[in-house]
Amino acid sequence: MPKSGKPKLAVWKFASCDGCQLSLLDCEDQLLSIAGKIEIANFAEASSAIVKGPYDLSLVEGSITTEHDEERIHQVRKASRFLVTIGACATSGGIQALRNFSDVKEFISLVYARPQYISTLRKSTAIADHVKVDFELRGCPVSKDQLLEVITAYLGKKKPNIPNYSVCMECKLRGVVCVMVSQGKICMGPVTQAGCHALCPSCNRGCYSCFGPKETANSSSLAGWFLQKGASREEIVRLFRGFNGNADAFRKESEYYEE
Amino acid sequence: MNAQPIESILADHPFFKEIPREHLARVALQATISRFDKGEVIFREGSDARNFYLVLKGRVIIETLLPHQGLVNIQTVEAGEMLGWSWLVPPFRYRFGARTVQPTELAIFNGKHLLEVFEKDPQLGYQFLRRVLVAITERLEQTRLQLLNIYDNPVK
Amino acid sequence: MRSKTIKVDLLARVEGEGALHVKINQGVLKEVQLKIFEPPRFFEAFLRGRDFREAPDITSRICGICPIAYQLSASLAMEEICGIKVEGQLQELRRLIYAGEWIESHVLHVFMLNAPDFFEVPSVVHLAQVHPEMVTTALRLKKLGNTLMAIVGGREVHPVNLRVGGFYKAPAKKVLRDLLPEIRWAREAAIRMAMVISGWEFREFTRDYHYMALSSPDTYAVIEGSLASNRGVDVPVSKYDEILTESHLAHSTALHSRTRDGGTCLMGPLARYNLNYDHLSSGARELAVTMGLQRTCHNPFRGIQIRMVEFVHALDEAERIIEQYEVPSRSFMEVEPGAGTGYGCTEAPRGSCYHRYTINKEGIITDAKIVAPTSVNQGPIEEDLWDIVAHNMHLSDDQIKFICERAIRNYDPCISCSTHFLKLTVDRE
Amino acid sequence: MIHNNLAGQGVVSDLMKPSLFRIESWKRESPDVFTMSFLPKDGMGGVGENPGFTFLPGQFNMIYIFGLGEVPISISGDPAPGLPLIHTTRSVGAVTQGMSLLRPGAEVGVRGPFGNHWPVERAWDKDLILVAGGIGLAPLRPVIYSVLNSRNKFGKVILLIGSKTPSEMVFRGELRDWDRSKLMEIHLTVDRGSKSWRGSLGVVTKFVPAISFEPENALAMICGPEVMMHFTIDALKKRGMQPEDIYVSMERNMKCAVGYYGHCQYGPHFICKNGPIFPYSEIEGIFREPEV
Amino acid sequence: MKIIERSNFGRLIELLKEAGYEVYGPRALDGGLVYDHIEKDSDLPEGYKDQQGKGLYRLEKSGDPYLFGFAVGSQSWKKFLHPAEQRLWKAKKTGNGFTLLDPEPEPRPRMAFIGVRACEISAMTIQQKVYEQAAALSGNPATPDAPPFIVAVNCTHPSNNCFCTSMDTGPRVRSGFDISLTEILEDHSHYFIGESGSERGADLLAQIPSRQATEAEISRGKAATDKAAQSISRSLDTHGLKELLYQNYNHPSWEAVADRCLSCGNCTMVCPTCFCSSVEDTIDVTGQYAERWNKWDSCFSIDFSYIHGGPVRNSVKSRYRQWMTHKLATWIDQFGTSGCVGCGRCITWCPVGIDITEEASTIRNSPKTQEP
Repeated sequence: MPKSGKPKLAVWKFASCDGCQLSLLDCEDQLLSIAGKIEIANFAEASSAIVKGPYDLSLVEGSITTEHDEERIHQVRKASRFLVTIGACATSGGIQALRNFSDVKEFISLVYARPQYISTLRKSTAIADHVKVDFELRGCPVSKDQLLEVITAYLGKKKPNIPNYSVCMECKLRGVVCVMVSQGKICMGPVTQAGCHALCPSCNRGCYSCFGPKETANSSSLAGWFLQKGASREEIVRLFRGFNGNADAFRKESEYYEE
Repeated sequence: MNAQPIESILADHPFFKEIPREHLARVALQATISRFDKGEVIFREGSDARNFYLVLKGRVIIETLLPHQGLVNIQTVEAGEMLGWSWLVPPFRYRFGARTVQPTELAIFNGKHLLEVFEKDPQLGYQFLRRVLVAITERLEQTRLQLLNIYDNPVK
Repeated sequence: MRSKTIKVDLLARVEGEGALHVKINQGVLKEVQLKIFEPPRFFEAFLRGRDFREAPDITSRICGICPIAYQLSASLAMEEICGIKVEGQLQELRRLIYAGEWIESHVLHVFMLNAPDFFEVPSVVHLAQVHPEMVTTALRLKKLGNTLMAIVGGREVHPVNLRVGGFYKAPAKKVLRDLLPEIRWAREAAIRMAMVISGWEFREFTRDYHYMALSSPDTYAVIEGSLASNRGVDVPVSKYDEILTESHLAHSTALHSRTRDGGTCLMGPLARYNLNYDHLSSGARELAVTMGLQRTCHNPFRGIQIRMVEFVHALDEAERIIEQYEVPSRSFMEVEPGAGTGYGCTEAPRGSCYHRYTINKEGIITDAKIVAPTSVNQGPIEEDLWDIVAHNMHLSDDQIKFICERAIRNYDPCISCSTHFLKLTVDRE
Repeated sequence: MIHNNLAGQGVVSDLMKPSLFRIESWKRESPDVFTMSFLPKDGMGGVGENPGFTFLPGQFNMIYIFGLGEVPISISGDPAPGLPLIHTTRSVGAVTQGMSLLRPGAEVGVRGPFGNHWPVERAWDKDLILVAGGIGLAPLRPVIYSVLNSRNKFGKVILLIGSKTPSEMVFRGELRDWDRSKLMEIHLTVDRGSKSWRGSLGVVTKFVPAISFEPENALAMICGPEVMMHFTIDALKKRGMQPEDIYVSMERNMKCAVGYYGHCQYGPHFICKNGPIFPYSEIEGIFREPEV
Repeated sequence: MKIIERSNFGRLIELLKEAGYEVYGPRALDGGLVYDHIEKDSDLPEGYKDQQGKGLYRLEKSGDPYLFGFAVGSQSWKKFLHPAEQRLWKAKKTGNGFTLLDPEPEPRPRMAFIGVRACEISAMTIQQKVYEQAAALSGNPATPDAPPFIVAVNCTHPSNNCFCTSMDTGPRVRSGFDISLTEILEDHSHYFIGESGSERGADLLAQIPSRQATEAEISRGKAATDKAAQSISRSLDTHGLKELLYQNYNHPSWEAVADRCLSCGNCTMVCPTCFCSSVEDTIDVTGQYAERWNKWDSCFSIDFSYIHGGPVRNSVKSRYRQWMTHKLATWIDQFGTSGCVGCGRCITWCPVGIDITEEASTIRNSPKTQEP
């Protein structure tokens, strides 16, 4: 910790949409309290003042998709005492990891007029595939309450209250009627980690797994059930190949149904 | 020296618990009782394995020589336990060394002689080897538990 | 004078990551480059093969700052293909959540990204030490925008409640009506803040811009209208590609969106204000007058004021919509896929966000094109920078750097959005 | 009649409210184990005249550290009346790590005592075998104090202790004193010795075959990791002890300590209220089942 | 017994409200039947029926005017009596320690439940036992709150998943209610046969316009529930079930069910008797304020059994086994009753349709006795 007594916070961005770091600025009620407890030392989106590292707490958004970023994440790790990845990109590779299932060269030529200028890795990968991560916060985007909890827990040296059980748990805690059982909607809730307070079911739609697989996600049982209920194999592939499609439990399932 | 006859000393040792009297008498003929001071070597790692021991009193440490670390203690063998079975299995050399850490009293049997006795009396040999096997099994179990590191702090 | 390079390696207080390189040789300005080093993410590529209903959720992930723009542009395009038109209360709800996005995004830009420049402090947290009241007010205003997004959309970033055809669930009347006092407070506060801002010093700088935005005869266009400009463009959104094309420019490694004749055009608040002033709410127009703004404004450094005008407009819109809101009988219109190509364009806080999709009869996307406003605005940004640097070469590097950064921030460029088509060069020595 | 259980407003809420205790002393036992003594903070806990803490050997408290959370910790002090509350614990999680940083004067929340206790009185006129693994000695220490307070009521008292290394052995000073007192027989063993360690090396069960006691008139109390208890039970049974005379201390996730939150279920038992101590005969059917 | 005409049913709700009760009852919301606040009888799901199967629920229009023509709601009354999330206390950091802050006085409504089924009253009684045992440990078994006013409705429309007859908990209520009703719909009449189960129930019943029931009407009421009982096809053989499960900790069927089980926790959340909860200690970002929360938890989550070093029940097999064995066997040792009331919710709301009765009979049909 620096002499000022306040730990230093850094926010890093890799391939992402900025939504997760925006969630920090979206903590309108607590932003100034946070700034009172922790020095915002390196957060380009919010401040042009860059304080030199090392940093006590680093929040890392985004996935690794370029050689340069592959190197940069190691520098970030070196400069960070406690490194937390925030969001689906950083924890599983994000939506851009859909490239992992295709030929990235073809992707480049589809999007770019001058493919030779594009330098990119074949895969989009999670931060933890490259460096040691001290805590992974899920979500596309992260829940700002959970983000606050992680920061608060860090400041208080406690374990954050971040459950890894299913979305169904939150759905029932909230009193929402299951959209899958009562309306036959496809829902990824049973294999998805909680954190959103069952947002989609509460909006009367099935969960599409922003938060990625729950602990011990039984993807094959759920996928089998979908199939039995009339979903096509292509649909199942798309379901498991979403914002966390590169997470192990989901990737294996989508590959199984793709064949 | 010991006023007690060897046979009754051996009879008190757990190794021979419930062994038929005639067997015990025959084995006792092979035993000598020996006292070791603290820190004496009983046998060295790699040396020819000649003897079978029962610890009567005291404590024996099993040790091995590791490059860079010197002698490392692995386990102790306490009063009531047996020591040394390498005379039973090729290449008939001690895999580890043994040394006393306290004044220790041992019953020592010559392995070759024991085998000769067993040849003549397979019943006795069977009784004896079964006990050795039980002891080895226990030792193996203990070693496994040691490996498990069960008291370790899980968060370290 | 020796040759020198002014570099800002990491642009601060913009969304996403970019850099600025200015090269001056013997006192002559040689190069101005706004570099984007956001890695490419290939949205248009992996949209192929996805179900058309997934486009709003997937494309919102292009940008966490203005997800509604993506969700609605995508939805409009899909609805066009499938031959439905969302109207009535559902359309009003779309306007309402868009107002929420404008409120949130404009406050973010005005107070958290741009205002620190006027006080030469690095961040809103530092600003809070100088002007605590302004910052707490700003945070409360921002929260209102987020609350609107959360009520209508489920959450602030990447809302889940929007779908092709409308909404998954219509919000209850009461929760919306409960917001009215806060909206009314917000308007008072916004006007108060706008007057404070008007007292700040604005750099004198004007150029003859080609403004482009959606325009409608009935309303300050956000999710409707045609693509119009002050130089005579007035075409339906489906003709977007005929007006604007992406091209490589010699001095830049990035793809720029340019008009057919190679010119640049400017999108966003300044363009909308200049093109659609008459459709601003009366309160917003009143504020513009009180702030001393004319019917037109050609100084991008006054963008912060224009955003306050739009901010009040968005609040007025929100109030109007909520006051007449009735829960619609159906929260969405049924959509059956039909093969074809469709176009959608809506006004993101930063300018027009354009989507084009082709889907097959199974509803699977076979082609997608997305142009974010920042790619269009890159042209005028670089031109502004040329102008500014050329006129201020007598200043120190640090001063030039500072002015350039401010000039870029005028546009509130959202680099995250841009990166799925902007070329990446990594040139950081 | 059906009551309204509203957990936050009823008795359960009261049960979940800690009383404030102040740390009186702090002592390091080993690199990650420490002992603290507590007294109730004035006006708290309704203790009044008697500042001590009444409990039975083997019981535990829920200790709350402000903001960090609450953990169950067995009481390791002397159960004689009028003495401060003593806990010995290891830093294994955020709460105990936070606790390890507290020093005299700091205040913590205490709920308890909870749980059942070692059947010390059943051991009267019998030999008593205490087997402790690692930090498992802490919950057995109150038994030792009880025994020492009325030593003549018991037969032989044999204490077997296993630990990872000599430096991780807790209560070393006291162990030495007890050993010298000759009031009990103590055998120590460690998994890994130090250069200077001249004691026994190996697991604690190794002593069981050789110690001398009357298995048919003895009581054993075991506290340590489950796997160590397994082997100790086997060894004691081999010596002829009956399952109902062997007591073990079980561990599960305890949240409320009153059997209301359900986490600590172990077969039909709630560890927090039916346990933590069980005669082996009561859990024999499930003890060896994995993941019960 | 009294006959209350359908047209006078609304009086019951009015009277409860006049007596100061917040009235709760079933409502058709979001595709399910939700126990929620009701103001008037038209809030009740008149003309609805439910279709239940394994992992399947459909609320449909029935075309007849029954007010209670369905089985049980998607979640139980547990949410009122044992709320999903509740703050237990707040504390503020002070000096070297902290001070518990007095809870702000929250107005606590007296609750009245309308449409409670027999199985649900059994569930309430079972949860009550859990609560009482915990309270007894405090040495202060104070009666917590005013008991809710219970208007039970005898079940005449059991679902495919109901097996209250196996658990001896229904379909007719026996006790634990203030008023019980049986809804009768005949050619031209629609009425309720009312009976009081408590003094306050009798008082209230007396105020509703009614007349004495005739013998014929009473037997019609009985016939309606008898018919319901006969229509229940699902069953769970409880004979020796506890011992059976105790002897089958290693039955291969646990592995088989684990292949399907999502360990999502739905069954425990909808179960009217599952009481497991968690304590969550929180602190605010300033580090000055702390709170303790009570929150439903589930033995299906991996962290449920966490002790330092790792969870005890890692495998889904062990988690399902824990739940089912607890529900049907260990519960009996703990509380003297089965933990299952046969409401069928766990079967309906399991996303992949796992059926507790089927799992139990699999083990019964191929028991694997293990050595003691």
